[in-house]
Amino acid sequence: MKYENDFLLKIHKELLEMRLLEAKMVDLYAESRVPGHIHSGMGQEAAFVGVLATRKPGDYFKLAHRVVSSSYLVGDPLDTFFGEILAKKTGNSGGRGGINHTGRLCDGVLGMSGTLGCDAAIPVGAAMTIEAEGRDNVAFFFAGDGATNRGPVYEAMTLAADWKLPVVFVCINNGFGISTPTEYSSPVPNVMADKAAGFNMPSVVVDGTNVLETYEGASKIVEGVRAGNGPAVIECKCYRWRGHFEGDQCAYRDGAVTQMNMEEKDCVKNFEKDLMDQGVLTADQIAEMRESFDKEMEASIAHAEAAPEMTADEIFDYLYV
Amino acid sequence: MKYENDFLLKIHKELLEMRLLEAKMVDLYAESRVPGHIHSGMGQEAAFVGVLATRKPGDYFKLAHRVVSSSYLVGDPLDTFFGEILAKKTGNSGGRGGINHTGRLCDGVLGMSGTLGCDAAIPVGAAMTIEAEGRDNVAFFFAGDGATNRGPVYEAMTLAADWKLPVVFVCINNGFGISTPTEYSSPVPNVMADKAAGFNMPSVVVDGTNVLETYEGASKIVEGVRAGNGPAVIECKCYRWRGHFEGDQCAYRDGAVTQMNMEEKDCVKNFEKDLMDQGVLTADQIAEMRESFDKEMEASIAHAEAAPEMTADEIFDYLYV
Amino acid sequence: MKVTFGKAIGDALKEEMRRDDKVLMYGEDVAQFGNIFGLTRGMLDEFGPKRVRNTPITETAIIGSAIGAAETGLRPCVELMYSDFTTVCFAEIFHCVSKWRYMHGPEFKLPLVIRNASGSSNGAGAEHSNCVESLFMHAPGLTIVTPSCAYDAKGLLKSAIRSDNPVLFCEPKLLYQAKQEIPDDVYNSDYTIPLGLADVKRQGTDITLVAIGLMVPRALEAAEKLAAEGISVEVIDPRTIAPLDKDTIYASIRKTHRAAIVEEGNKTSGVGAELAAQFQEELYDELDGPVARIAALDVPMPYNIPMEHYSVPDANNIMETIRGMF
Amino acid sequence: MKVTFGKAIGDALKEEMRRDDKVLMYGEDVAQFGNIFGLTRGMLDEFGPKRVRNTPITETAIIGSAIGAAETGLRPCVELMYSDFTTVCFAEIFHCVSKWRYMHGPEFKLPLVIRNASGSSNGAGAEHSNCVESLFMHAPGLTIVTPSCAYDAKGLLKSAIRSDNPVLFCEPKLLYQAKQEIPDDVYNSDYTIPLGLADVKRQGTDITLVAIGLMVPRALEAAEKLAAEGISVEVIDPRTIAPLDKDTIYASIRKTHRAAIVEEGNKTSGVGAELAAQFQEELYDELDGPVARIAALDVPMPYNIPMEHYSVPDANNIMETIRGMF
Ligand SMILES: Cc1ncc(C[n+]2csc(CCOP(=O)(O)OP(=O)(O)O)c2C)c(N)n1
Ligand SMILES: Cc1ncc(C[n+]2csc(CCOP(=O)(O)OP(=O)(O)O)c2C)c(N)n1
Ligand SMILES: [Mg+2]
Ligand SMILES: [Mg+2]
Repeated sequence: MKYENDFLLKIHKELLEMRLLEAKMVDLYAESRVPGHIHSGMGQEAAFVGVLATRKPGDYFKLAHRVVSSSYLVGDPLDTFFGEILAKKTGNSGGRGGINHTGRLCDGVLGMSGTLGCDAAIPVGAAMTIEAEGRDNVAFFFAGDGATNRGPVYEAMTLAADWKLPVVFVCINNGFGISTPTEYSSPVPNVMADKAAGFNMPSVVVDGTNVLETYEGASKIVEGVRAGNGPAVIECKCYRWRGHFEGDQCAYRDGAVTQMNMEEKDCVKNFEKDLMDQGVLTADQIAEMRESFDKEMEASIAHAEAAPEMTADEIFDYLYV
Repeated sequence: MKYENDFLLKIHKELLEMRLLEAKMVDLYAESRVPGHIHSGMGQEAAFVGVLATRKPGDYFKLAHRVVSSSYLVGDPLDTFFGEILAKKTGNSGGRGGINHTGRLCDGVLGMSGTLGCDAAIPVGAAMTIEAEGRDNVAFFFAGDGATNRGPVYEAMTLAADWKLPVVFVCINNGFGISTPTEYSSPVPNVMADKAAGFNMPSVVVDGTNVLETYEGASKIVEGVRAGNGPAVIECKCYRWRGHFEGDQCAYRDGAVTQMNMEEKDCVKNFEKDLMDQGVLTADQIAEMRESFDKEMEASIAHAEAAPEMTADEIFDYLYV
Repeated sequence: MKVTFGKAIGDALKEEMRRDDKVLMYGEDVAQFGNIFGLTRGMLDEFGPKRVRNTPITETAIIGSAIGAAETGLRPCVELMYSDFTTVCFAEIFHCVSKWRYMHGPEFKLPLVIRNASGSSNGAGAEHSNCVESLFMHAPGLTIVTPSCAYDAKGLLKSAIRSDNPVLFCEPKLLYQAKQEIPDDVYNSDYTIPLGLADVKRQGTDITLVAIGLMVPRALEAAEKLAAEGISVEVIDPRTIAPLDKDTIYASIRKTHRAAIVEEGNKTSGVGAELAAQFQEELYDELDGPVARIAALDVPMPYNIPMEHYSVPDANNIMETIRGMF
Repeated sequence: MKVTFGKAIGDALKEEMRRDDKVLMYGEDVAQFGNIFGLTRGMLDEFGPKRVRNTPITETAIIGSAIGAAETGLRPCVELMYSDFTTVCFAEIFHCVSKWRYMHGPEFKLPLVIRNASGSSNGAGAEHSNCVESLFMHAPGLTIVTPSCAYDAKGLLKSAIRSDNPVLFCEPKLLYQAKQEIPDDVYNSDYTIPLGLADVKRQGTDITLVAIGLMVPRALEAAEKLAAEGISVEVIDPRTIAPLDKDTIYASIRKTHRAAIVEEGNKTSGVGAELAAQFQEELYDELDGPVARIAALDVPMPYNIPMEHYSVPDANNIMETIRGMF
């Protein structure tokens, strides 16, 4: 392989930890410990890890309701992460916003809107700050194939392109928006990439379950954006393993296809196999990592469980500065 | 020429009458007889006449704030046209809506929103009716280069494409949205046509000041839409002769370019020259037509002037059925 | 039979689509999935893919196309999933749906219905818990309906679909599972409930409590308990928020001389603001005290469930306010 | 010097951009054209194309980018041209701008201003004549400002730009040409007017008239005439609509024992609905009669100019209502 072991191990650690986080959220939800809904991103981790392997300090991130553990990837500590999921005062917003509105400015996480697409131009604004400060950073926009159909996404693309701002538009095309297949909702197979040229943007389509392919495709694109060539599009093809929300029986799709994707396109398992084949990692090491991260998560969950919740007298806090 | 004289004369009549109507509105406005604003479409008539020469009974039209005399083209009688401009009870909506909201269902004119783009999906809905009734009609959408940047336009294109509905999206690219040049506001030169492929639609770009070129380009596109191939895009390039609204001094653009466009790309004059060169029309006939249409217009204006205005006791009429 | 609020809505849709083949239904995930709350299950099979359609996530196109379809002869009943999403097609509803007829002339009719699931629900958070009635009350021309029980939901939705005026139909989502006993023959009788008619849900003599949607059962619970304390509460469900049935409500206030409004949405500029302003403006001499507003606290809906519950009125909040009025 | 309302706004923008290079200004046609009302002329030359920018017609991106810019360190002052266009980026303002901080945590600050030209103007019609304050009062978290004169407009806009909370800044467009005499040294003194502070525009003893924006000069005219009839009207301009300066207004009502609100927007669910509801709820015993609402008729704004004028309150309408209160 053409990569340093350190890099590969870092990527693997990120992939594995995101997987474990996504799985843990499902468990927590099943135990009725999580308010609202969670949208499990199992199977889609490589899209985030691969694209975000191009990040550097000072970059900004507009993440999405799926895969929420991407906020951990870019710096959110487990304590605040689980604090927010469990709606505790130790969460990012103290349990006010919830896991589908994770923001953490100190990591560059810009926040997200539960109304899909309404946050599309937020990275465009962050890119204005980058430009004003003359940095070579970029602002990442992440959204699903479904959300990408919303008008504000095109308005954001237009503004970013008109002003040649350093925005990387990433579409995570997992084949579905709730029950609606992408083939139905989108007139073109690559929802965002096939439209990029119409906004004068370069684009790349990658297999979002292959972390290195994703990284390579993203690298070229992100490099151009960092160099000041204006915004660009990355589209990551993957498959949504679980239902849209927990409880969704997925009666609208062929279980065999899901099964096939889970078996053959498991971004963690496949990458681990490659690394083991090449002697970069052993099965024991992986088992150890899993165990140790599980302990970390459990400790953070325990920390969150023990943390206080906001109280009635605090309900108006932070509404205004 | 490959066209029958009748066809050429019909096209010419439409072109000329629209020009005279656009000019008349400017005069009326200058005399402070028109509420609100008018947006003169002088110089852009061929785009409408050329595209709409493909129309047939049962088609629907979502027109725009410019060129408003297009509603006359598809059937609005001069009496209701001027009645509405002058805010009289004889107008389409009795002076309630105004000339920038012209609708006339009996002609297929679906109405328009003063909030640009908010009416983008209205022809999509009309196309659902066409589909439900199994007709081979189409619904035309007209908007400017500026309005086309709005998100709802892309949502409408997506829905129309997903459902393969007979909608013809026409962008009248006149180089400006108020003071903002299209090169600035749009990352691609053909605002809508360059994006058509991203919505799986065929497209054509025509010189919208050449009525026959426009007609020919539009014919092929509209034929496909009528045949059930799904929506498509026509982009008509032209130039906005006058200010955005009357009173606009156009300090933001080069007067010499405007002058050049008015002299060299006058769709009426150029077409008349061709017709005269080919002996289809004489200068005298044209002068006569002008005079006679002017009389018609003056009669309708007089009729409108004499008509009553809505009164206070009628102010709530027609809000509900 | 025991009927849930959710089933009543599904049945109204089906009955109207059977009755009139101009009626069609579309929105996100309403076809195979049968809507995210399961309300429209089975409809795709019965009515086929042209009359029951999934849309992409394109709310402005859902509303815009409904206008175009309605004015040309169809009767679309569209769904926006969460009421909060009315805000992404706000101009389309506020400017176009509401005012289209007035602005374009009497030839124009807009027989369309916009269904949406409204209010809070167990941690759905600030963008999936709003009540939007009061926003659209500010747009002249729209009919706004919020039912509070299965019987009303069915009859009102059928009327909404038959109306030639556009209707915003808000469904309190915490009510979807609520059951009501309705005699079979009544339920299946193709009954409708006229738009613009309030319903006195409980007779009382001491105070008129106007309750909306989810607040109606809570108001009834509070009224029951207050009766034991000697306060007789008349609970009125306007059902149609706009235009409001002033006759029924005002007759009640003339009898009780006291009034309160309880709603699930934020207090400031909520439905209660308009109603309280109207009551005191038009019935000042009939009132023995201020018109009280009981509503959600003016915060974005917290994700934290105890705080969510705290911010929305319950029977205790209602009782407390009403006790304070005597 | 005589200063127009429009010039005051332009000067406030310029002064703040000179003072703080984090401030930037963008919107449709604000650069070369200097905004469709000429308010921002000359600013492109002075501040250059990075700080004074035209946008394409992409209102959601104007607001969304302002959020992103504001939270990362800039201080955007954006323009939506007509207040009506807040409806095309309604979710972005209602859900994101207003609630972003609450939902994301105290680290988040949104120092951004959304300017918009509000109200009627000679046949602009149903989609270019709206007042939107009351819609956004329903969104907790937003500061809403509507000035009524040049002096206030300048001082309030400067405060809005300096605020770390997001501000919706509504400019009644019929006031742009209105002139006010302001001493040069005062005008040029870098004064600001605190947000959240009402101004008593005229002292009076018989009734408190809360007037907003364009209605302030009309209220003053009515008050002048009513004085001759023996009715002493105290005219209060809240200036900041949310959060409201209850102290000033309530002190006045405690003195006059009568209250009315006059606004340019539609009556139903307008600003007056909330204010009337509040006044009677919180000051019932101080009031000698109902709180009156004077507002536009509940119709889409007619294009016909006499009907437009008829639908918006003028001094006569105000006088008539107030006379009826005694
Ligand atoms: C404007 C808006 N419309 C609808 C929804 C409801 N909704 C939440 S997630 C979702 C599907 C999103 O699909 P996609 O963008 O592909 O993301 P995925 O869930 O597949 O990761 C929908 C329709 C919403 N939140 N916002
Ligand atoms: C949503 C919205 N934003 C802004 C405006 C103000 N406005 C009216 S016309 C116009 C320019 C439109 O340009 P274009 O679509 O190219 O049409 P043209 O006037 O050139 O015919 C603008 C910005 C509006 N009416 N609606
Ligand atoms: Mg998806
Ligand atoms: Mg143009």
